Amino acid sequence: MSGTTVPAESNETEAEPSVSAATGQEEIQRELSHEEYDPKGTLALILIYFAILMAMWVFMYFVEFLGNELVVVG
Amino acid sequence: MTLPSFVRTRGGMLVGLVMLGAIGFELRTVAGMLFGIDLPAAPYFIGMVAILSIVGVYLDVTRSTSPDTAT
Amino acid sequence: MSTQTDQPSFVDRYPEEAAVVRRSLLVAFVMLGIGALMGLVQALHRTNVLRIIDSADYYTVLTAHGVFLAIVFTIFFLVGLYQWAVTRSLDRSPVDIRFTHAWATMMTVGSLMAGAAILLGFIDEVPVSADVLFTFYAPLQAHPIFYAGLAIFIVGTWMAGADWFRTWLAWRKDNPDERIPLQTFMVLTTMIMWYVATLGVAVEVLVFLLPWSLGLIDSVDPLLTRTLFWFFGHPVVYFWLMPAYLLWYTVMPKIAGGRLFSDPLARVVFILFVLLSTPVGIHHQYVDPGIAQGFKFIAMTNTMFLLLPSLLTAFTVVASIEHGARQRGGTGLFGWLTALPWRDPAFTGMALAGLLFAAGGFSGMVNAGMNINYLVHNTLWVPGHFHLTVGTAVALTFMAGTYWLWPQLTNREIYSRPIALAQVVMWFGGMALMSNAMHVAGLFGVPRRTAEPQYSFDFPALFGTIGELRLQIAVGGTLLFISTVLFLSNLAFSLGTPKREGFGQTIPPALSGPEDSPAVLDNMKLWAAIAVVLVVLAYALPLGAIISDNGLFGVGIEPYPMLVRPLFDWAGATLAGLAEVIA
Amino acid sequence: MHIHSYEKLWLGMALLLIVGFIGTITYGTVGAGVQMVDDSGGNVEPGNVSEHEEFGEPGVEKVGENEYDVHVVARQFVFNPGSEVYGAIEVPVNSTVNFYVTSADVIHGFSIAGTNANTMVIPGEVAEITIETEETGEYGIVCHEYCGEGHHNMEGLLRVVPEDEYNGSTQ
Repeated sequence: MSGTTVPAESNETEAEPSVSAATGQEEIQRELSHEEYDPKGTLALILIYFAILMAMWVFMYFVEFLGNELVVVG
Repeated sequence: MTLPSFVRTRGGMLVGLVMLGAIGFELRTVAGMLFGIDLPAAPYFIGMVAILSIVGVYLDVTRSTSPDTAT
Repeated sequence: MSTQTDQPSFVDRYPEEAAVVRRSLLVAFVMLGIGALMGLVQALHRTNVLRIIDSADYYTVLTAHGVFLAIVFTIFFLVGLYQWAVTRSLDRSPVDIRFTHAWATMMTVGSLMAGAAILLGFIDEVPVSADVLFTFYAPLQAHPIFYAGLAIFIVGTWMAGADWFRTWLAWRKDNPDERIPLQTFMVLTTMIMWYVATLGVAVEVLVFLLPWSLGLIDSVDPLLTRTLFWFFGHPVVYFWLMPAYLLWYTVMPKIAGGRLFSDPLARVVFILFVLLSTPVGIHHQYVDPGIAQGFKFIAMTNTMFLLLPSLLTAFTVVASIEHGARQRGGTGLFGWLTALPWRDPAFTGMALAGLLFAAGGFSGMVNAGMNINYLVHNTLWVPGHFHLTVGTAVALTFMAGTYWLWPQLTNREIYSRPIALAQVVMWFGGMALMSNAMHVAGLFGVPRRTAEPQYSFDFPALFGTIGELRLQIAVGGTLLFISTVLFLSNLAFSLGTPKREGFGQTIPPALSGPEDSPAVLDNMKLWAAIAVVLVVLAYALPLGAIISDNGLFGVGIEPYPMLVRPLFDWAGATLAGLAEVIA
Repeated sequence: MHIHSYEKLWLGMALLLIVGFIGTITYGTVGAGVQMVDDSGGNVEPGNVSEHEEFGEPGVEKVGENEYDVHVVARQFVFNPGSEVYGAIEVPVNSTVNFYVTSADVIHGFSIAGTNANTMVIPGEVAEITIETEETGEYGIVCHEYCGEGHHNMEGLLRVVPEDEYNGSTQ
């Protein structure tokens, strides 16, 4: 990523805590490579978001807008 | 008693409760806009805050691990 | 487990650059404080809760709120963050640090000039004002120092971009075969977009408004200047957003304990912003007379495709966080969410900002829909939308990012982490309340940009009451103000915490690195050229049509208010007198 | 460039969403017949509004069977007609009403509160917007663009009255 030219940056620094984290924050327990990791949770969340978007759009467009008073025709 | 892991700390609890509060608040808007159910504001919000407070106190008392005093 | 790391911090490695970053952030935060105070005054005034100003002064307050927060706060934070990002990711100093100081100074001078013009509007005895709001639509007229300040500020940002391009070119000479580091890539693409976008406002201010305010030209065309404003006025929102995206893509995965899911897609997203941010400005003018429907339709399709980079970002960033959560032991379809570091204000702030951005994304989709714009145009829905986007996705991410960045810039710890956490959560709660009420009130037809809520007729409320929505806005606005005060005081106290070592932070490489993407993504010239072509396609005909209808300067448009003419006439007369004497 | 299959799926869905939005809006234009305010109103010189053929004497005018033209001049901080000093705009129900709105000074807005009738009013341009009245009632009109320090006083009233009560004049 962005820091590949900085020699100090490598995978082994991953256990380094965030400077804004709470003391006593749990640390990384395992390492997941790209091959081992499928973002299932992300997919689930984003499908929910997609469903909300579709429902809200249909409601806003067809009920709130086209169903509103004083039909504008031009 | 087993508790979900997000109530291990007060900080996490605060974030969770405020998120629930926001969702509860939005639900009234959804009921009003989408379903035409006009829930009276004052009882609804007072009730919501009361329930969240009770949940918060309960979770705090029964918090299982990590007793450090974060927010 | 302490938060000590064995890395040198940014300020250890680049003390001079860290000073520039700190200074930029401090200017940003001073403006944040003033702007937030104005926001509170407004929220309480228009909801009739507390009125300490005249309604006529409301618009001075509103102008200050808009300009200080949307222009000065955001852009000063951006230049600070980008200076950090370029220096850090290229691991090298600017070619000439004096040039870096020069643009920072220019931007500050420009801001002070524009800010002074706005604030002097409160003092009736001084004939200087700029009650023109953030959009400064002609023929509303501000004092020339407002326009001049704006121009100087923008030239400062151009110089900042030039500085970063120079640093990159110098780095390129030493590293001819390397891929551009991701953060630098983001900085460069943002600035290409900015150069294209600011052409509109530069022409508007330098060719039309500034000469007009000085009395050099009599008239300007309101539709033309307004169209030039929106040429710049939409891409500027991506100028606010892209630094927030930089933090989401590069910093948030790290503090979540994970790695960026895909570096190539991050690059694609930023290129899409370069290409599509500018040829969409006419979507702010869907209900403007004088622009044909076909042009509006083209702007609409471009705008809809501009959703793509943000939708892709939603996936990539959430997947990167999920990666962190699973590395931290999270399991289950949704259970991993509880394994995230919610007590870290930097993480929680950015995550909550992202959550509200998802909501703001929806109201933005409605704004983008051409004909549905009749429903919401210039209603309170619109400020509801942009308080979720720039007011939260951007501002809250900046504040959260500061909690992570500040220790690395000063070697001092943040004064109180719990207060910081409470602050970001309070912002989220306050904004959820305020923006929801604004959206709903907008659907009931309540207009934006007005001091008085009591028109002589009633707005039809479909549920609840208008009064209750007003109360929600007032409470939300107050929470936001308190949150800002907590942020600023926490930071002020952080200036006094003891210095120590061990604040260095590294950013782990992406799971799928740049080597997975085609090298053409890094071809800045190519993307800049395509962006220009798209802008020409979108704007040549509408601008041509406006000019052929009205001429370049419109006909018989009188400025309002006419504040500076007498001053200028006096100066002109003096000069003419001098010329005669000399002759 | 390899992209995770989930992300490819999401990319497809995102494109579908975008195309769906564009499709809906096209339907609104072509199917439901909602046209945008455009350049059809023509131009007028703001300084000469009072000498203009139509805007010189703004008001409601019957132009056909169930069709009315309403010319409105917006200026700081009134609508003529519409604001209290000039009287409310009155049109009969079940009619087609063409609004022609222009400004004599700065940029204003013209929005019939709580409805879809909503346009910018730009000096030099005539905003033409056509509505169909389907229900009787009173609607507030607001200027929704900041137009000077009295902006919040700029409002008007539209009355949609039953056909038999309509007397053909602005009151």
